[in-house]
This record gives sequence, C-alpha cells and structure tokens, in this order.
Amino acid sequence: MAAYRAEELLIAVLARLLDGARHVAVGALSPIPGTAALLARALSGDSMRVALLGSKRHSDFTDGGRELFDCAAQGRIDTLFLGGGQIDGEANINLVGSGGYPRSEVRFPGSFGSTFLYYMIPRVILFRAEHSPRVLVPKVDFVSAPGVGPEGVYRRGGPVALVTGSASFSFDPARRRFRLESVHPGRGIDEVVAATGFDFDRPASAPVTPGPSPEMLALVRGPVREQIGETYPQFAAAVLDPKS
Amino acid sequence: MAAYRAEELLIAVLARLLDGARHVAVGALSPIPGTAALLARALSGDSMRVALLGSKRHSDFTDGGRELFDCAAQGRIDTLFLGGGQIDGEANINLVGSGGYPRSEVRFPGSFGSTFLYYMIPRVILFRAEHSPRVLVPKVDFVSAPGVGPEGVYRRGGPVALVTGSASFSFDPARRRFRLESVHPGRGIDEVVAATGFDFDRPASAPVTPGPSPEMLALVRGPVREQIGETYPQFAAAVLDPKS
Amino acid sequence: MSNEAPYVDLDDLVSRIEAGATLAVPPDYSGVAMAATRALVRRGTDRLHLVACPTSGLQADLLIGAGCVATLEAAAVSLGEFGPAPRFTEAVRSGAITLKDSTCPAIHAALQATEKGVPFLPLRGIIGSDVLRHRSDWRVIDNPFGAGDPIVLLPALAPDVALFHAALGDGFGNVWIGRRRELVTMAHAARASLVTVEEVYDGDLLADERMAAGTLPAIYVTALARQPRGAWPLACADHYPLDAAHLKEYARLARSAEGFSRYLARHAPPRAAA
Amino acid sequence: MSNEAPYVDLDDLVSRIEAGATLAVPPDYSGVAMAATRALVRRGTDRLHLVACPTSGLQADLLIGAGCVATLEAAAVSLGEFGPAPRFTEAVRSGAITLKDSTCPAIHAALQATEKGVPFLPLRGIIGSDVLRHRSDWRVIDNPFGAGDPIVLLPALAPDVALFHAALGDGFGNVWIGRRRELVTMAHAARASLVTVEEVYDGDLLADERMAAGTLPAIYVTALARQPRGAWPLACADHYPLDAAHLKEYARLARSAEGFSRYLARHAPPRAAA
Repeated sequence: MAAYRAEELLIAVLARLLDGARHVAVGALSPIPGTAALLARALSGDSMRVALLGSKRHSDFTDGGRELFDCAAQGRIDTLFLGGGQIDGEANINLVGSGGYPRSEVRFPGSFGSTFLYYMIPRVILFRAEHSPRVLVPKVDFVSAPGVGPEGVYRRGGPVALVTGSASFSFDPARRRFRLESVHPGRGIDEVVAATGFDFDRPASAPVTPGPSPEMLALVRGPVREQIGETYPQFAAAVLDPKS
Repeated sequence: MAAYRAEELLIAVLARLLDGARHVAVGALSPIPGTAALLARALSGDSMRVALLGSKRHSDFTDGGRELFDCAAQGRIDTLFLGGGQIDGEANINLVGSGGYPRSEVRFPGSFGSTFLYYMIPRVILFRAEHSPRVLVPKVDFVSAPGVGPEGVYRRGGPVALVTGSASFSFDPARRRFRLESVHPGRGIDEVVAATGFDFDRPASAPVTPGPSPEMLALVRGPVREQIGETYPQFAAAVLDPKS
Repeated sequence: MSNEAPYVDLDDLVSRIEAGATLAVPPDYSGVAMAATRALVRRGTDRLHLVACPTSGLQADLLIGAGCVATLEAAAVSLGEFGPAPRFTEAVRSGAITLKDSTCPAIHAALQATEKGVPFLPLRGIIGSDVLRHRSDWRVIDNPFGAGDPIVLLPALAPDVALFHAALGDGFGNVWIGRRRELVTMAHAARASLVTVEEVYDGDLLADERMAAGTLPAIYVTALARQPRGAWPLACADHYPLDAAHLKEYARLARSAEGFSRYLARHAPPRAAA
Repeated sequence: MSNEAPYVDLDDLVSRIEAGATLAVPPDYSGVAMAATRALVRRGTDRLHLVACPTSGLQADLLIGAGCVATLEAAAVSLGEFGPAPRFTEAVRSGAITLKDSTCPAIHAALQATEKGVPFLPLRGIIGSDVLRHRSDWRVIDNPFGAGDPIVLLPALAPDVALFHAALGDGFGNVWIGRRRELVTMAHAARASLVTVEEVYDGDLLADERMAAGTLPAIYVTALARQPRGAWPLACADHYPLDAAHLKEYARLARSAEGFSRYLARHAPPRAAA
C-alpha cells in the first residue's frame, strides 16, 4: 500500500506543474488544485502568489469579485487551474451540462469565469480526478470555452496540461492534441487509453508519475491542510487529516 | 449700504434655485455654489444630499474620483453647479481657453467633468460672478460642452439657469435662449444688457433679485461657513466671516 | 449623511420586491440575505428574473425550488463543497426556468455598464464558446481601434433590486461591506437596494476614514432591516461561519421534491401557516 | 501577502521613472507624491507624458515649469483656491507642451479599460464638444444596441508608471489608500506603481478586514519609499492639511520664469547643487 493517498499524489503532481509560476489563481470548487497551489507556495518560500476564490485569508484581492478577472486581464496572473464536466481531445471544456441545452440531462454548475480566463491566462492546467469516457469525451456537448482559437480572436493563453486521477498530459495548441506525459502509479497505459474518449499522442512507454516527496507530504498534512481548511473545511478534515 | 455682502446675495440666489432638489453636486473651484448647496441643505432640514468635490466631510462618496460621474450617470443626482470661463447665448460653455487652441492666449484650467455632466444631470445651474462681455460672449472660443444637442445625441439634462454677479437668467433649450429673470439690487437692466455679449429675452421690466433672508444670513455666517471652510478655507475666512 | 435611515421590518423589506422583478444577489461567500430570502419564499413572490452576481448557491436553489424564479442569469449555481444545487439541476432538466448562462466577468462588466450609464461594455474572450452562441442579446463587433479584431459587447444589466446581507448598517443608512465590493457594483447598478444587517453601528460609518473605506453610502440604500444571523445558514463575514450540518441536510433533502417540501415547511412555511 | 516588501530610498524610487514615460498622477486632494516629484525634477527626468487622473495642480505645474513634460493629458490643471497654475498656463501659451485635453470621466473610463484588459470603453456625453474635435484618438460609433444613437469610444489608457503618496504601507508592500479609490484604478491600469508612504504600518494591512477594505494589495505595488511629509506642501489625509502659505508663495513666484527658478533653486535644486 502506498504511503500516501490518491489525493496527495494529485496534489503533488499539480504542485510540480506550478514550478516557476509567480501568481496562480484557483477557481471555485477546487480543493485539490487549491491545496496544490498552497503547497507550491510553501515550497517556493512564499515567493509565489496564490489567489484562492472564496478564501479571505488566501486572497490578496480587495476590489470585489471582478478583481480576479481584471487582474488576469492585466497580465498579472500566469497560471490557472480549471476543471471540466467534460473535456475533449482539442481541450474544449464543458462546465455547463451534457445531453442537450438548455434542458441538459445532466446539468453542471456553469461556466464560472472559464469563458474569459481560458483565453487570458498564459498557462491553464486542466484537472479532473475522474478519468472516464464520460468525462474525457470525443467532443464536448457544450463549449464553455474552446481549447484553441477561433482564428483571429484575441487570445494570450490557454491549456498547457491535463491531470486526471490516472495520468498527466501536456497539450499542444498548434496540433490541437494532448500528449500522455506519465501514468500514475498502479495504472496501466492500456487502462488510460480505454478510459479516454479521445485520441492522444503517446510515447512507446510512458513513465510512471512520481509520488509526493516527504517534504510535500509533511506540508500537505500540516500547515497547508490548515490553510486550505478555511475554504474547504470538509475536504481538509475528511481527506488531508492523517488521523481521518 | 446693504446688510449683506455681494457673495451672500449670490449664495442666497443659488440656494433658492435648489428648492426641491434632492441631490446636488458641486464641482471644483466653486466656493460660492458650494456654500449655496450647504445652505440649501441646512434649509431643507438636511434632507437634501450635497456632493462637494474635494471635500471629505461633505461628500458621501467612497468609490473614488469616478463615483460622482457614475452616480450622475445612474440618474441619482438632479442638480449641478457649473462655471465657465466663457458662456455664450446658446449656453455653450468654455472652460478651456480663449484666443485659439491649443495655444490659447488665455488658458483656463480645463473642462473638468462638464463635457459629460452637462448632458447627464437634469438641472445644471451656470454660475459666474463676473458679468462682462469678456465672459458672456456671442460665441465661445472652445466648446467644453454644448448647451443644447447635438440632435440625436443621448442627453438627459442641461442648463436651466445662469446666475452672475449682476442678474439671474433662465434658459429655454427649445429656443436656445436665455431669459432675464431678475436684476440684482443696485444694478440696472441697461447695465446688464451692456455687459452681456449675447442677446437674450427680457420682460419689459425685470424684478429686483430678493436678498438673503435673516435665517439664510445666520446660517451662512455660522454653521455653513464652518462646513465650507473644510474645502475652501481661504474663502470661509476672508469672505464669510462676519468679523473679517 | 442626510436623511433618516429607512429601517423597516423584514416582511416590509421583501414586500418591495415585486413579482417579475429583476433581482440581483451576491455569491455565497459575499453576504447573502438568507432570512430575507426565506421571507420572500413565504410571501410567494414569483416570476423573478434572478441575477447571480456572478454565481449563487443555496439562495438560488431555494428560490428556484419554491417556484419564485422564471429566468436565471448566472455564471454558475452550486452548493460548493456540498455538491450540485439539486432544485436548480432539476429545474434545468424539466425546463421550469429560462436560462441565461453567462460567465463571471461578463456579469461584473454588464453591471458596471449600468453603473457607468453606458449601454454596453466590451469584454475579451467568449468568442468561440457556446455561451456566446446562446446569448442572442450579446453582440460581436470589430474593434474600431484595431483591424480584424472581433470583440464581444455586453448590454448593460440593470436590476430592479439588489438584495444582500452586511455586517453593519448605521443610523444614516450607510452599510459597511468591507472588501466585498461586488456589493457596491450591484447597488450602483440596481434601481433599489434592500439590505439586511447583522448589527446597527453606533455612529456614522462615513465619519471614520477606516470604516468609510469599506462603506456603501446611504445614497444607494433604499431600505434596511436589522436581522441578526440574517445570512444563516451561510456565513456572515467575521460573525459566523456557514452551518455545514445544515447545508449537508439541505443537500440531502433537496434531492427530491418531497424532501425539499419538507425543508420548506420547516424553514419557510407559507405565511398563513407561520 | 508573499514577497519581501520592496522599500527603497526616494532617489531609487524615482529613478524607475524613465525619460519619456507615461506617468499617471492623482488629483491634489488624493495623495500626491510631492517629495518624489521634487526628486524627479532634481534628477531632470524629461519628455514625460503626464496623465492627471483626472486633474492636477502644483505637481503638474512644477513638472511643466521644470521642463519635465512633453505631453499633458488632463481634464484640468489649476492651483485651486490659489488661482491658475502659472507654468501650465505659460506652457500652453508658448506651445511648450502638447495638450490632450480631456474630461474627468473619460480619464477614469480610459484607465478602467486598461484595468479590464479591453481596448476601449464607451462614454456618454462629449459629442458636440470641442474636446472631442481635438481628440483624433477617440472614436464615435453607432450604439450597436440602439439605432441612430452615436456614442464615444475611448481607447484604453495604459500608463507606464503610477506615482502617488499614501498614509500607510506595510511590511509586505500593501498600501492603505482609504476611500481614495482612484489610486486603485491608477495602480491597476499602470504597468508599475511607485508609492511613497507617510508611515510604515506595523502588521499586515490585509489581516484586519477593516484595514483591508481600504488597502491596495502589494500585487500592484512595484516599489515603496518611506517619506514622512511626502505630500507636503499638499495635504496627506488626516496627517496634515495643505500648507496654504507655501502655496500662496508658489503661486506668486511661479507667475514669472525668474520667480519659478528661484522657487526651484530653493526646493528642488539640481542634484550637483544639492
């Protein structure tokens, strides 16, 4: 049995993708990305800024709800975590619903700021724990924000990576394709292919995703857990507490 | 000799024009209109709101310099005082300069917010103490804001009156003309005509502008003087202090 | 600082929200007038055009479940850590409400357009999304300062009423909102603002520059009601956190129409039954 | 709340304003960095594109008189109760500076355009004025949501540097601006913000919600200098009022080029002579 939980692996994977980031924004409903951002901040010696939507203590914003979007528009945020009810092979994301619109069979919460931020923040990291053909689809049912383009439309950022509960991918906007970068411990590449509803590039043999370092684990289970607990108390108590 | 100063008469004239106003804004460099607004507020039993640009105590604004303009745009301000380096017979105002542009022979401070507020506030009262052909011209050298129109342009307000050191006028936007309403005590109608560079409507005999009531004088020399002194200390000390 | 502060009781406050009104409400973390919302449900005010500024949660779910909402304009509705908003999800499935799906900065900008008295505001992004495809009220123009640079114009969004809960109100009608400035934009954009306050501040919030910095002036406040625990079961600034047990229970009950009815009967019974 | 606060000395601070920069400054009542302005004059930084947000007074007059300004964008320049700004008036007459006459809400809106990352913002009014006639950089379009409704579009105004004085800065680089929120818009719109502060606050301005409401976060603050009486002879919030005797004397001296030179020699001598 691994010396860490599945969530702790994902937190480590996401935190490593933040290496070198200067200002990271995390949207709503994102406990794992939020924890990863706070972990990366701790690892950076607090030189990285984190804006955690819904947090008072881990957000420096004082100009109301619009400041996150204005700040991104000013080019002051370099990295963003985004999720997706559905994600397709061209990195289009759907946060609205599947099975028709407006009367969706399965309704998701809504697009939040993705319809703007996906264009405006240089590095967007997609995260979704569930890795299944239900989530990773050939074509999303509703485009909350497109992965690429449209041509001629002002855009200064977009998706660079996708992390799921099974694997990590990078994204190449020129080729509009994901590429498998690593498979998480205990998962097989065939399993990943079978669970992915779209085609993607892959090396002959994909490396195994490295687990969290002892330093990372100590931070996640200690100070970072307390920090994320302000915004996600259920998550901090049920998932990150080593005693739970 | 009158029992009041020339400035006190003008303050009373302007305050009377605010009867029934609910929210009055006073721009920069306007000690007499500012005093009139604070007087009218006192007379209203403090039910009138006053926004005095440059004042901290006599402004309720907390959203920075733009709030006055946003507030006016929202239709929450019904009356505004404006001045003018030049004013012409169609109520065009010039706050920029006379004798050419950009190299004006006489440069005034600039248009301030007039280029916006003159269109947006229902009742604008023009005030200029100096009544001379130099100020009241046939045609302004620079239009900071037009008195009327242009046709088809969104406009929900404009000039309704002009008060000078010699007389009071009303303005009819449909006829694009001022009409003499009263002549200040000690001035003659011919003197007013001679000192006005534009043509205007006038009754056969113009009434004399009534002076300030004892209640007005007591307020202006007492609590209102102290209030205006925060923003215009020189004016409050040199002009309104009964001992000065 | 003029005028008597217009404090009224809660039922009087919500009686000013008419059926069919466009009602702006803040996100769950920003000061939600939940007591007023329950009073609105009790009253049976319906056909609301609800505008989440820019998202909502329990409040929207409650109003939708109780049949108060005809149209919902929002960037998202969810119960956050407590899962999907069940009555919202069900209303979408059944077509009971008309949806105007938006995105957070579009709602902020459209409110700012009304704040500034302009008919529209431009916004980057959006083009190529299905959000735009379903918003026939939005326009794309070619940026007049560029060439071949399409940009979205959002029409000004002018709520009839903004409704929210704040920590403090003073005797003049000024309301302390701290750094929750989305409430300022909402109030500037709305024709009327109705506010419940946790406590009444003894003094003038505009007299102390430190408090004034976080104060919405009475100019924009139509009426207030003093309502301790007025945001419960959601959080109120430093006064109380959200009531997690209650929200868990709500999320469980609201999964079914019957469970939701039971919740309503307990927490927002119709007036006659109260 | 991360990062070491970038406190530097006054000369270091103003050395970050390069010749030819677009420099945004606040109105006289809002926190003017006068000590830094004198340091800028001493340094001889020139060819500035000065943007008054939206008006200026002593600061603009001093910079214009000292030959630092090539272009001035402002809604107005005056010394307020102390009369016209003499060096500004003279520079207009002689054609020494290029004028971009504007109007207050246009400067606010053009800064907000940059704040929001959009290429323009619309504004009512203006049409039919000579302000518009002389601004070839402004456009009029037909409101796409109306018909036969012309409206002005203002291009985004993006200063290289915002420079101002505030009452408090903390050890993290956060700056307390109170309700002077035009400073927030300036800082959001500018690529870099340089701030002098009256005092250093012992603690974290963002940790206390009451102070946080009036705080510009360090995100937007490039460098700070502690400069007691940094706004003198203008006012600094509750710390000191403006120095009326000094302004009267300035207004008198600056009426002539010789008098202005004497003033400069006394208050902002060139570096070698200092």
